Amino acid sequence: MSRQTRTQQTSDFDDVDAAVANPNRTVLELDDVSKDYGHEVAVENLSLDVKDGELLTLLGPSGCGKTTTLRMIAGLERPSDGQISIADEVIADGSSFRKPEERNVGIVFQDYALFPHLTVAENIAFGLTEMEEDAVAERVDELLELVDLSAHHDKMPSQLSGGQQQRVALARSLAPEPDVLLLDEPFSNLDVRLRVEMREEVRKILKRAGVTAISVTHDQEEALSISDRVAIMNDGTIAQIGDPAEVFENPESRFVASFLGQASFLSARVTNDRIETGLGSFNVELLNGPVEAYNGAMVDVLVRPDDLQAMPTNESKADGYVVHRQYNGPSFVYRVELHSGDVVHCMHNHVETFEPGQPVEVDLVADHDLAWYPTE
Amino acid sequence: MSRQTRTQQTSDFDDVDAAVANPNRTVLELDDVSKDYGHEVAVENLSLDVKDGELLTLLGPSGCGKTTTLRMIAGLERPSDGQISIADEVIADGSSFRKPEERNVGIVFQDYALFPHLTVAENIAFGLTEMEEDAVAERVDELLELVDLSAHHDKMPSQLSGGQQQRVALARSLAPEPDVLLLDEPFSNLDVRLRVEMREEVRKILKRAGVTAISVTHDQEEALSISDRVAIMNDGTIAQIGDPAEVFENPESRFVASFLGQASFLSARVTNDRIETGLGSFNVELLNGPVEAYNGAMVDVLVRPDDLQAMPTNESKADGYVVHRQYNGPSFVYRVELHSGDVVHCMHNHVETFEPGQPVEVDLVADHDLAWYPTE
Amino acid sequence: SGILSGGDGGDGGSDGEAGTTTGQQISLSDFRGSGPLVAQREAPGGTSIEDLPDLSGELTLYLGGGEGGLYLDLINLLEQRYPDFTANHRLEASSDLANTIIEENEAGASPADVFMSIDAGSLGAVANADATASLPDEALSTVPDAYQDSEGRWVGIAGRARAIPYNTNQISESDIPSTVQEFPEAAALENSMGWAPSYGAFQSFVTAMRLIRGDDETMSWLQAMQDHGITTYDDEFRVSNSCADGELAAGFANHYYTLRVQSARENSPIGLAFTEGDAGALVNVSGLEIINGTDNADLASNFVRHVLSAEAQEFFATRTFAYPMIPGVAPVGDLPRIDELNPPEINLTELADVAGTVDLLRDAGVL
Amino acid sequence: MGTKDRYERLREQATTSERDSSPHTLLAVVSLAISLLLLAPLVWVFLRAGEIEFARAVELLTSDTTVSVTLNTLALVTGVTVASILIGVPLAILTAQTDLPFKRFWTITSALPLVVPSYIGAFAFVSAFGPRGVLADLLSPLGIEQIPTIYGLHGAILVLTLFTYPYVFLTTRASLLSFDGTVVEAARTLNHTRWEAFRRVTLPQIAPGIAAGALLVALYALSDFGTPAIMQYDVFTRMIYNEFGARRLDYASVLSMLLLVMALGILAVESRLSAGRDGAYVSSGSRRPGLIRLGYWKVPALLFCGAIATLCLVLPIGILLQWLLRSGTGYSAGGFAFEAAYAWNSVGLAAAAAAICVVAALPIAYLSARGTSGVSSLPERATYVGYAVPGVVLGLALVYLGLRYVPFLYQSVILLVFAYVIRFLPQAVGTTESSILQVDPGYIEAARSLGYHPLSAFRKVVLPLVAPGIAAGAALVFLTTMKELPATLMLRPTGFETFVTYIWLVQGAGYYGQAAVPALVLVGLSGLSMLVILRREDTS
Ligand SMILES: Nc1ncnc2c1ncn2[C@@H]1O[C@H](COP(=O)(O)OP(=O)(O)OP(=O)(O)O)[C@@H](O)[C@H]1O
Ligand SMILES: Nc1ncnc2c1ncn2[C@@H]1O[C@H](COP(=O)(O)OP(=O)(O)OP(=O)(O)O)[C@@H](O)[C@H]1O
Ligand SMILES: [Fe+3]
Ligand SMILES: [Mg+2]
Ligand SMILES: [Mg+2]
Repeated sequence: MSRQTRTQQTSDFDDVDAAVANPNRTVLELDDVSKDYGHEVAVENLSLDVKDGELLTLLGPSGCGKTTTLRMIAGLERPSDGQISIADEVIADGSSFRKPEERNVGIVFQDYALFPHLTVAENIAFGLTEMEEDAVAERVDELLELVDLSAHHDKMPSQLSGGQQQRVALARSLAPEPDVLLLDEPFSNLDVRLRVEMREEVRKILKRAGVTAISVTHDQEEALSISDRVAIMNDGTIAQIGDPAEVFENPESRFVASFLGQASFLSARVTNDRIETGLGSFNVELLNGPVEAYNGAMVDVLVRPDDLQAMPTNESKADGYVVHRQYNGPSFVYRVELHSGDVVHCMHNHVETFEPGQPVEVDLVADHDLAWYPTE
Repeated sequence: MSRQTRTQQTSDFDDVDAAVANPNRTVLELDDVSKDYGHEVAVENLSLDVKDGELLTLLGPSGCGKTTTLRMIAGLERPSDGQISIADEVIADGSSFRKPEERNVGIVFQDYALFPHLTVAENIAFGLTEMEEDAVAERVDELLELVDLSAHHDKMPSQLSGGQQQRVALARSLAPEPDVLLLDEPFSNLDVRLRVEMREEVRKILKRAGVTAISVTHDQEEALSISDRVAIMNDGTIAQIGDPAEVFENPESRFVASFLGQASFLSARVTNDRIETGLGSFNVELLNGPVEAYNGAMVDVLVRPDDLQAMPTNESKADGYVVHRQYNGPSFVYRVELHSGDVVHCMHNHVETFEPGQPVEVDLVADHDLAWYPTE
Repeated sequence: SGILSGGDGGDGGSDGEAGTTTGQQISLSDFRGSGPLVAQREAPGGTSIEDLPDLSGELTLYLGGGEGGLYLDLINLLEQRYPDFTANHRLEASSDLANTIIEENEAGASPADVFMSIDAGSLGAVANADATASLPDEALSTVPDAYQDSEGRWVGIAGRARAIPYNTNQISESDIPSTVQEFPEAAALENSMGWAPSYGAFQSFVTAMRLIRGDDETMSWLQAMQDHGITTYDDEFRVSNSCADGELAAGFANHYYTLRVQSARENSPIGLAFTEGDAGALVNVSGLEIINGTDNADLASNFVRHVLSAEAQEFFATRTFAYPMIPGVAPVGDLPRIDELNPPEINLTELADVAGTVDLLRDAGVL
Repeated sequence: MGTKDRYERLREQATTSERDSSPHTLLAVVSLAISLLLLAPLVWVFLRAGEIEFARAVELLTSDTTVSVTLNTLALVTGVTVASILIGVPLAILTAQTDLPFKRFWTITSALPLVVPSYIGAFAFVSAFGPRGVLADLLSPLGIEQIPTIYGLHGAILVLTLFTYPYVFLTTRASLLSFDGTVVEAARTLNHTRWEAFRRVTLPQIAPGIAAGALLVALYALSDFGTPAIMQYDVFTRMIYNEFGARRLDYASVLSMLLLVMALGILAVESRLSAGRDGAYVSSGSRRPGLIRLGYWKVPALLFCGAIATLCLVLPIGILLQWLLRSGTGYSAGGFAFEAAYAWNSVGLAAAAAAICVVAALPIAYLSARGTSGVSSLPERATYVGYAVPGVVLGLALVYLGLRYVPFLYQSVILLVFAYVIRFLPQAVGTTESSILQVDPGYIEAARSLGYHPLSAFRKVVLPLVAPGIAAGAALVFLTTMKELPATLMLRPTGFETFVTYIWLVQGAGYYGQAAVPALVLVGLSGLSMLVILRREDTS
């Protein structure tokens, strides 16, 4: 993308205002929806509200039911149970079922599902059935430009690289401006630069048109940076849903915590107003929320790499040993095995390097409350 | 993965020693290889050496020719030009061509290419033609465990989620322990936790078996953290190849620099021993390598988000304005438009938050030399 | 009576003026075949078409197939002779057409005016289903009683004699017994005979045997023949050709197939023998009947008379090698005359009972 | 776009949410209607069979002859089916997936034997390889007096195979053309040779295609009369034929019912063999598998194609020419002029039958391929029943029913085409279905989520992708209609002649030489039509 576009884009700060009349109106509602395939339960009692023009991101482990959820919203799968409504209209429940083509829900498939017999341009134009021919051509060109594939206008999908196919799939779904757009890992095969560009562009397009969108991603940065809200799914149901920062900073469960960021857990014993950990003893104030009820019990305290700092020291003062080093470019993440048995991760600027087996003292440098969970 | 496995794994520090006789021996060599599809040139004069037991990662923009390169190595595509050798034996050039099944090269396809008529277990067992039945069953179970799909042993590929399919593809390619393994974005559909686990496991397996591997990824963290070397591809050819840290820290071209990390460029004028930038004037020593030849000329200085720090200030002292904020979880990245017209990114801990339009002073906090490129 | 005059001049041609009674110049030589078998034949006797009323109008003709296809040539000749006459023909296997006519008749009326069949059994079946109208006496009177229905519902137009084609290189006529009953004992024919039991004419022959000698004896004969060694073919032209080829020493077949082989393959070593007085000497007929409900009865009757005219009978004799049905026309070549054949005395309409024969053949393991 | 109208639009689109109507319901209704219409004439068989006394029927069905002939028939069916697969599949692979030279030529020559009427083919074989045939004549100077007889089971299998294997060839080829090649690549990188990859990956996935063709072959072998008769091998249809000769329609009907039972048996076997695991045949990729380089195998491959074409085309054509050139009454004298109109009649009928079959096959095949419930393949199975009924039986049934219920259609082209559809629809259904099985259902989903009604989604997405299968089906129907005889004879309008009725006429009259001309034109014209059909297949 040219610098010019980028500059223009920055004029929308943080949030492009969604072009919707009432951003608080719930337009998509899943109520206690389940889906099973024979014995296998893919989605279980899932409830979810999405507001008009909102961009919700679904995050969750592989196989937790994300795709299945999207497919039910699109009408490609019938819920085994529960009810789905769009704009207060029930589109699927035990007795009624609105066909996919009557839902105005677009979808970018995880495996693209490009039409193999149509060219790139024809694929994108596929949903534009009600437009004049000229208008179609124009719209296709516009979208091709958006996904940076103008040069591939006349190719067949089989002649495209993986990432190019994915972009065509994205363009195809955007073309007819659906009311609700479902994106199933739409950027997974794109390089970082393109991914960042595309996601910002797409977000802008969706917001401008007031499209309500649910996006599935495995890219946490993507989830946190472009979503209005994120929902963390686990085992067919929503584990937590909320504002990105809220979910990241206050994960409600150990699962959510362990799923976001590179989480480690410090086992700690709560004794009155202190907690005893492998890193030493801290004031109980360090933990967020009331912990009194757990006095005397063990809790797991969530620490992320940037909450900890390792300092080389001698054996006697050390809290543990460095056992692994991971180079991330701007930083290293060291894995430290504490004498207490816990394994924690510490992030360091890439200029500070330790050798393996180095005894280290680990300091807690977090400038925020730490989340914690009763030990199971 | 259970804690037990994780602990065991940490006993290999940083580098599992590759089980190869001579880690300096080149086993895979591409010499001036090109591939065109009609008018379209997918790979152009690409040369590449891979050492025995090495794990090389290919990084590059979508459509730059990564998959094509792997396909040529696997024997699925004939080079239009150039020569490929494995273990000093020419396997493809103008006249000769070794069939894919005679190369002992495994591949994980970007689109998985699972056999739709075989169960998960049968897919994985597919390449194990020379084993006893019992041994096959055992190996399949072992691999299913590795990819965390033991429960899906008898499912058909069409009954799996995207990420599950990808893991089956991975297991299938690992099963027969090929001499050379090609991995085309093998983790792109996995959630972060699984991805980290899998890549460490896979790396360990490859190293233990002494398998030489080329992996394609769009995940920079993955590329930097598990590769012995990374190669950055651009437009069908290798732009730079080397040790991850070297490539990250000393990108040889503006392209490479812009491709790794969230790079911004600061335009600067070199005047004798100083450089003038939108952030002020600095000693020329700040730049890496001799810059004398460019005295009086403009250069672009590479700055990454962690090299810069923005501080709120008043209009008069400001270097520019915050125009965009991206929430990443542990940090924010602010996009700052400098008065000089440059746009730079600054990373901040998630507790420091600025508002849009905030005038800021930007400080260079890098503790290393900065790479630079003559302005084009 | 001017049969050979070739009509009254006019160069015929396709532009034959409308309204004239004679069309193209059609002479006896058009009806008559050619070749050595036909050379030096006397002029045929009987009623000439010159003496018949002109054919005019459209006639729907169901034409039993097989060699019945040859009869199309006759139809064509008549159409050429009478420009106002058209015969819409429908060519199918005789027994299928019989089935069709019966179905059509049951459903109301058959589109057919005339049914021309190559075997009496099919004619009998249609007649027995009350699907026929009466035939003109002028026609019936020219044909011997043996070759027409006793109630006058159908009339024979050409005779087909059962015969024994044989390979003259392998055996001589004297090796062939004079009754079919003796065949199973004939040493010269052991393992070297052929038959076509699914062919209608063969089944008629077996039906005749049943009528003459009863089912049990027929059964033993069939079994004895099989024990003697006999090969099954699917039609009798192939049986006859195989005799000429030397693949067989002899076979059971209609007589005309041998003549066809002879005329097609000059000097081929094939001879023709007949048995006497038994089923093996059966003379079956092709015949005609007028279908019930026709609104074209006059034309149909006239058509029947034309088929029994001297010229038409000459056609059957010389082109299809069949036995003519009117006394004035001789069979072709050195074929014995029909009364020399000594056929068994059988009511041909009774040949319609093919069902019993099929059962018997099946029980004997022949079918 | 304003937001308020957004969801109003949604509301307007379907004012009432339909109650639980499965998208397959309409399809099922249409398919069921078609299959019932096609099966209806067979009611006649039951009516007729009902006229026979029960005890007699049992006696007939359990007679020694019936039993032995039934066994003969099964042996023939099995032999022909297996042999057809052995010839048809390799030819399909050679023409669809290798660098065989002159592929298009071989494709056509491999499909064309289907148009050679089996009695001509069988005659040709007997003339060539019979005891006194051409081969024997050639060998006798060399002192070879005895050549193995061509007659009997092996001869019948040989001849029937050579003229029916194109069923397997065409259906397999269609499957191969819609086959996703990426998985073959995957197999090869797992150290499987092309051949092993074919066996383990391609074969299981094109199995429905092969099975569809094999089923057609098996049912054809079951219901064919002419070839076994000429090859002096006793089969079931001969019994039926004899009953027709005896004008015992009730007996013929009872025997036809037994034939139908055998057909149902074959159908059941096929269902079992090809019933894969759910969705097992879906490959979503669209990469054409690379061509197999034949290398040194090019010569044997060409020899194989050449040998088959020689046996199936050159030989019968040669014999026909021989007939043509021989003089004498038995062969070429006589004079029924062949009129061009006969050719157009044949082509017109065949084209109409092919077109109708292709259209009628779509819903049935789609339902069967995509239907979820156990009964969704019933209409598909039902279509095969008509195929197994001998042409004469069907012809009579339609004469009977036509006269009674649609007298205005009696002896009209419409009823005739209807008969063709009954007989040949499964040829189109089979090929279409196996192609549909290979199309990723995701494409339809994608189209529907882009606002397409399932029907238009089908038309725009599935149809182009299954075009090879449809083209193969059209080719099959076309070729077999061109040569269909019994129903054509019985149902055509009076005076309406086609290639085959003409050939039948002149052959019956003994003018074998004259039969050569239309037979040659028939083969030539069919070859041209195949070109047209195959071109369509290529453009999609
Ligand atoms: N047709 C099916 N039959 C049986 N099980 C199925 C079927 N489709 C999906 N599943 C199972 O349902 C679960 C949820 O699948 P789904 O595709 O929704 O996962 P997902 O969250 O999208 O995962 P991923 O991130 O890997 O794409 C998985 O465990 C999968 O194996
Ligand atoms: N069969 C083909 N015909 C024409 N062009 C092709 C063909 N296959 C690939 N290409 C082109 O070659 C280039 C390289 O493709 P390749 O698949 O190697 O890219 P890639 O680096 O793997 O990209 P991605 O990261 O998106 O998967 C692309 O521009 C693509 O469009
Ligand atoms: Fe005859
Ligand atoms: Mg998914
Ligand atoms: Mg790729």
